[in-house]
Amino acid sequence: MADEKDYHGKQNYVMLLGMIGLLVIGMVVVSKLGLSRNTSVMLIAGLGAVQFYLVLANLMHLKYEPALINLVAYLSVVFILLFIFGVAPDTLMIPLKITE
Amino acid sequence: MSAHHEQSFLSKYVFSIDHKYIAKQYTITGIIFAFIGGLFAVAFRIQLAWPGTDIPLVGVLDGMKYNMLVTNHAMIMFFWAAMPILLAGLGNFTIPLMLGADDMAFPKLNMLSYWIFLVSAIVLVLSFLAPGGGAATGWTMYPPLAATQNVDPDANFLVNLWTGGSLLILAVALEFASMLLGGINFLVTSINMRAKGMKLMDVPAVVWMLNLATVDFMFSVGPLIAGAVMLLFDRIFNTGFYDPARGGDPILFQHLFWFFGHPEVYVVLLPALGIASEIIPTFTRKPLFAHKWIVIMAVSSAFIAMIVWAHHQFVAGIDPRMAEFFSITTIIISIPFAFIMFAVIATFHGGQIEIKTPMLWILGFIVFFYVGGVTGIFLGSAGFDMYAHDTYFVVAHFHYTLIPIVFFGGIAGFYYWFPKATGKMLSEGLGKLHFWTTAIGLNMFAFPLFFSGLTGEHRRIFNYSSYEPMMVDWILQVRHVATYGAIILAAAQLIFFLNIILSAMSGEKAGKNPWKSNTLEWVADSPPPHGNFTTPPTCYRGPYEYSNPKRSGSDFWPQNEQ
Amino acid sequence: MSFLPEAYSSVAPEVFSLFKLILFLTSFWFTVSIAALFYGVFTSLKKQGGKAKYITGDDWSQSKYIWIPLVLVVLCDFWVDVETAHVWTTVEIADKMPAADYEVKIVGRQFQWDFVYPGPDGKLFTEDDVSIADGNDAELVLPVGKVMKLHLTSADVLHSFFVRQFGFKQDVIPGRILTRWVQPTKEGRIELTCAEICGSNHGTMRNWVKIVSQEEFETFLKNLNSGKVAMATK
Amino acid sequence: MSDVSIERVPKGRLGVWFLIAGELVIFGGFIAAYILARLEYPEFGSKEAAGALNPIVGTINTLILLISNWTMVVAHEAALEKNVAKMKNFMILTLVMGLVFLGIKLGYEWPTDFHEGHTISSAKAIAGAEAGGEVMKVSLFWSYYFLMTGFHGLHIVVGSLVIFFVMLSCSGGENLHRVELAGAYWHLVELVWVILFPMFYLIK
Repeated sequence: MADEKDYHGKQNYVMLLGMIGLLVIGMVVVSKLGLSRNTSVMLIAGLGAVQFYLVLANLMHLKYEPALINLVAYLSVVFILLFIFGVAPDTLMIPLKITE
Repeated sequence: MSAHHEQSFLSKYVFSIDHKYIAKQYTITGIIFAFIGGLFAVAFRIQLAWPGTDIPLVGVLDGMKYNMLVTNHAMIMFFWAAMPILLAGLGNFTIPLMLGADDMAFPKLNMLSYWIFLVSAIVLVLSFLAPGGGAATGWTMYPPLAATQNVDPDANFLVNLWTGGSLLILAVALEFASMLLGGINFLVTSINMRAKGMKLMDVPAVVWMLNLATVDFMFSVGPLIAGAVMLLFDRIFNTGFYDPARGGDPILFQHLFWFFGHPEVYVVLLPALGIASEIIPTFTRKPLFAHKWIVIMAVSSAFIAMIVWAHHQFVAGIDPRMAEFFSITTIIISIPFAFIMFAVIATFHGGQIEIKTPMLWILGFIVFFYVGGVTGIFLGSAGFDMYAHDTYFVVAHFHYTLIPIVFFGGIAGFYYWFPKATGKMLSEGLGKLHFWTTAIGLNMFAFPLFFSGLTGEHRRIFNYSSYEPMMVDWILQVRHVATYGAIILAAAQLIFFLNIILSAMSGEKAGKNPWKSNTLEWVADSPPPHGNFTTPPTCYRGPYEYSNPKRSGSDFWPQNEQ
Repeated sequence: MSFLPEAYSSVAPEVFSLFKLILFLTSFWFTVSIAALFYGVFTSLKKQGGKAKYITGDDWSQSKYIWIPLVLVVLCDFWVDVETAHVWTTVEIADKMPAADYEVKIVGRQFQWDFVYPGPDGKLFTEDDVSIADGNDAELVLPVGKVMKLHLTSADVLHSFFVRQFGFKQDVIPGRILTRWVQPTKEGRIELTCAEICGSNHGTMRNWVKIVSQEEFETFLKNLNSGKVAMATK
Repeated sequence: MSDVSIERVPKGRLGVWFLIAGELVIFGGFIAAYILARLEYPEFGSKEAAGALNPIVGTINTLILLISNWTMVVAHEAALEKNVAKMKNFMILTLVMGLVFLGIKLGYEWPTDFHEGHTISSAKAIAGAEAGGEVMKVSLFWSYYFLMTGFHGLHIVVGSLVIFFVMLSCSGGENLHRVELAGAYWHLVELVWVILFPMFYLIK
C-alpha cells in the first residue's frame, strides 16, 4: 500500500452518535406531531438531509478527503436529484390527464 | 507487481490478471459477439428485402422471430460488442501503458470484471434457448410489453425467470456490474498510477476520454440497474412497478432507461474520439489543435450528456414543457462536439499527412460520423422528431453514428495498437481493402434508409405488405440495396480476420515504435512483457509534441525523453 | 422534399418546413466542414523532406479559425431551437390548442385501433359512447377543416398513433389519456399505423383514417348513433 | 484538483470511494423511483400502506444500526492506534449489531407484514378510472418496501461479510488500513438507511 500516514483529525464520535440519534428521535417526534403534511414532510426531509451530511462527512471522513473524492461523492447525489427533478413534472402530470 | 516472472499457461492466458491479456479477452469476446449480432442483422435485412424467404439457421421469420432478432441485434451490438471493445478492451490495453504503469490498480478486480462479463454473455446466449425464444420487446425493453411477454402470472418465479426477457434483463444487469468494476479500475489507475512527472495535460486525450466515458457510465447506470431489477421483479414476482394494469407507470421505466441510455452513446463515442485524437497527430506529424480545449469540451459534453435523456421520449407522452427543455439541451450538446470536430479538422492543415491504414479509418470515421452528427439535429429538434421518431430516419441516423464509432473508430484503434499488442504488423493493402469495402457497405446500407425514413417508413415491421405507401417500387429497391449493403458490410469483416491470420503467420516484425509516436506505450517492447516497462518511464512533456522546432533531428519527441 | 408525404393536416406543413430549415443549415455546415477536411488533407500530404508546421492552436491567431465558426454554429442552433419551440408548442401544448369542434377517443390494442365517438348526448366519456371496433378495417372518420380533439389511450401495451400525412405521432399509454388535436386539410383515405413495437403482430397493425366533408361527417355521426354503422357497439 | 492532493490518497481508498459512489447512484435509482411513484400515487401514505408500518420498531432498528456504525468508527480508531484487540472486539460488536438489525427486520417486521397479508405483490383491488377494470395500486408501496429494504438488507449481509473477512485478515495486526475501507462500506449502509427510514416509516 502507498503511504499510510493518516490525515484524519481527531473527533468526538460519542457526541456525533448522540447528535444523529437525537435527529432520528426528532424525525419520529415530528411525524407524530400531526402537523400539516407538507410541513412535516419538509421537516423530516430536512432532518434526514442533516443526518445524511453528518454520516457522509464525519463517519465516512469525507471532510478529510481530497477535493476529487468530495466531487465524486456529491456528484452522485447531484445527478440523482437532477433525475428526480427532471422526471417529477411528468409523474405529477398524470392525474390531471386521467381525469380529462 | 514485479516485472517478468514466469506464469503457467492457465494463469497467463485464461485466468490472467495482466491488463493486456484481459484487454485481448474483452476484445475477442466483443468481436465474436459483434459477428453474431451482424448475422442477426443480415438475417432480418434479408427478410425485409425478400419477405418470407427461408433463411438458413433461422428459417422463415414471423413477427415474433423478427422482433427477437431486432431486439437482440441491438442488445448484442451495444452491450456485448461496443462496450467491451471500445471501453473495456481499449481502456484495459491503453490506460496502463499510456500512463507508464505496470498494470491496473486492482489486477484481480480487473480479472473479476472480465469473468462477470463472460457470465453475462453466457446468460445472454441462454436467453435465446429459453422457452418462447429470446426477448422480442425492442432493445429498449419498454413495459408493459417487456413486463408481460412470455410471462405466466400464476407460474412460480423460476418458470418466469427461465424466459428470454428475464434472462436478458439479468444479463444486462450483470454486464453493467462488470463494467462498473472495470470503470473503478480505470479511474483509480489514471488518478494514482501516472508516470513520474505526468501532469493532467500530459495525459493523452484517449485516456481522458476513456475516463470521462467511465464517469458518465458510473453516474448514469445506477437508475437503470434499479429499473432493470424492478422490471425483473415485475416479470417474476408479479409486482406492478411498470404495468398500469397493476397500478404502475410505464413512463417511469423509460426515464430510468434513457437516463442511462443516452450517456451510454457518449460512453462509446468518447473513446472513439480519443482514438482519433491519438492517431491524427501521429500521422499528420502535428500537435493536436487546441488540445486543452478539446479536453475541456469533452468534459463539458460529458456533463451535458447527463441532462438530455428525455429527447428519446418526445412522443412518449411526457410533459410537453419538459420536452422543450430537453430539445434545447440536446441541440446545445452539438456545440462541444462541433468544437472537437473543427479542432480535429484544423489539425490536418499544414501537416505531413501519411495515409496509413489507421489514418484512413479515422478519415472515414470523421466523414461518416459527421453524417450521423448532423442528422442528430433533425431528431434533437422535438418539432421534427414528432414525425421522424421510430422511422427509418432514426435507424439510418444511429447506424451512421454507431458504425463509424464502433467499426471505424474501433478498427482504426485496432490497426494502430495491433503492432504493440502482438509485435506483428498488419498488411497495409488488406487494411485499405477492408476499409473501402466496409465504407461501401455502410453507405449502401444506411444512406438509402434516410429517404425511406422520410416517407414515414416506420421501423420494427417484419413485413410491409399491409402498408400501401411502403410498397411502392423505389422503396422496395431501397430495401434491396440496404440488404446488399448489410451483406457487404458483414462480408468485408472477413478481410479483417484474414488480415489478422496472415499477420499472425507471416506479419513483419514491428519495432518498439512503428508509427514514430510520442506516447509512453511505444516505449515498451512490443508485445510488452508482464509488467510492461523494464524501467518505469518518466514523463517530461505533453503527448503531441510533433515537429517541435525546439527538437532537432527527428520530427517527434517522445514523452519520456529529455 | 419530395420524399416527405403529402400534408393532410394543418400542422404537417410546419413540421415539414422545420425539416427543410434544418436540412439547409446542416447541409451547409456539413459541406463546409468536409470541404475544409479534404482541403487540409490534400494540400498537406507527405512530401520528401517536408516538415509539418508546429501549430498548437493555443493562441487566438490560430484558434480563431475554429472559435468563429463555433459562434456561428451556436447562432444556427439558436435559430433551430426557436423554430422547434414554435412548432412543438402549436402541436403539443394543451392550452395553445384551438377550440375543438368534435372529440373522438382512440384506443390502441394488440393489434388494431378502436375509435369511440360521442353518443346522442354529443359528449365523450359518457354511458352512451359508441365504439367502432372492426379489426384492422375500422376507419377513423374525421371532418375536413374542423378541429378534432383526439383522446389517445391504450388497452394493453404501448402503441403509437402515427398518421404520416398528419406529420406527428403520439405514443398511447395504458392507464393514461393524452389529448392532442388535428385539423385535417384534405379529404381522402390514409393509413393509421402503430409506430411503437407492441408485440408479435406489430407489423400488421394498420387502420384507416377517412377524411370527409363536414356534412358527410354529421350523417356518419347520425348513422352511428342509430346503430347503422357496421361493428358499432354501445 | 492538483495532482499532489490526489496522489496522497491510497488507491484502496480511492477504489472504495468510487464503489460507494456507484452504489449511491444505484440506491439513488431506487429512491428516485420510489419518490416519483409516491408523488404519483398519494395513497402510498394510506392506512393499508405506510400507515401499517410500525415506526417504533423502525426507530429501534435505526438506532441499532447507528450504534453499529459508531462501534465501527471506534474499531477504526483502534486500528489507527494499532490496538488490535480493541479493534477486533468492536468489529465483533458491529457484526452483532448488524445481525440484530437483520434479525429484527427479517425475523419480526417482515413476518408481521406477511401475517397482515402484505407481500411484495399483494394487492387491494380498486376500480381503475381508465386502466380498464380493476387496478391494484396499494400493492406498489409494499413492492417498493420489500424491494428496497431487501436490497438494503443484502448490503448489510455483504458489509458484514466484508467486515468479518477484514477482521480475519487484520487479526495479526497487518494491513490495518483495510479496517477503514470496510468501515466506509459499512457507513454506506447507514447512509442509505438514513434516507429509507423516514421515507417508509415516517412520511404518511
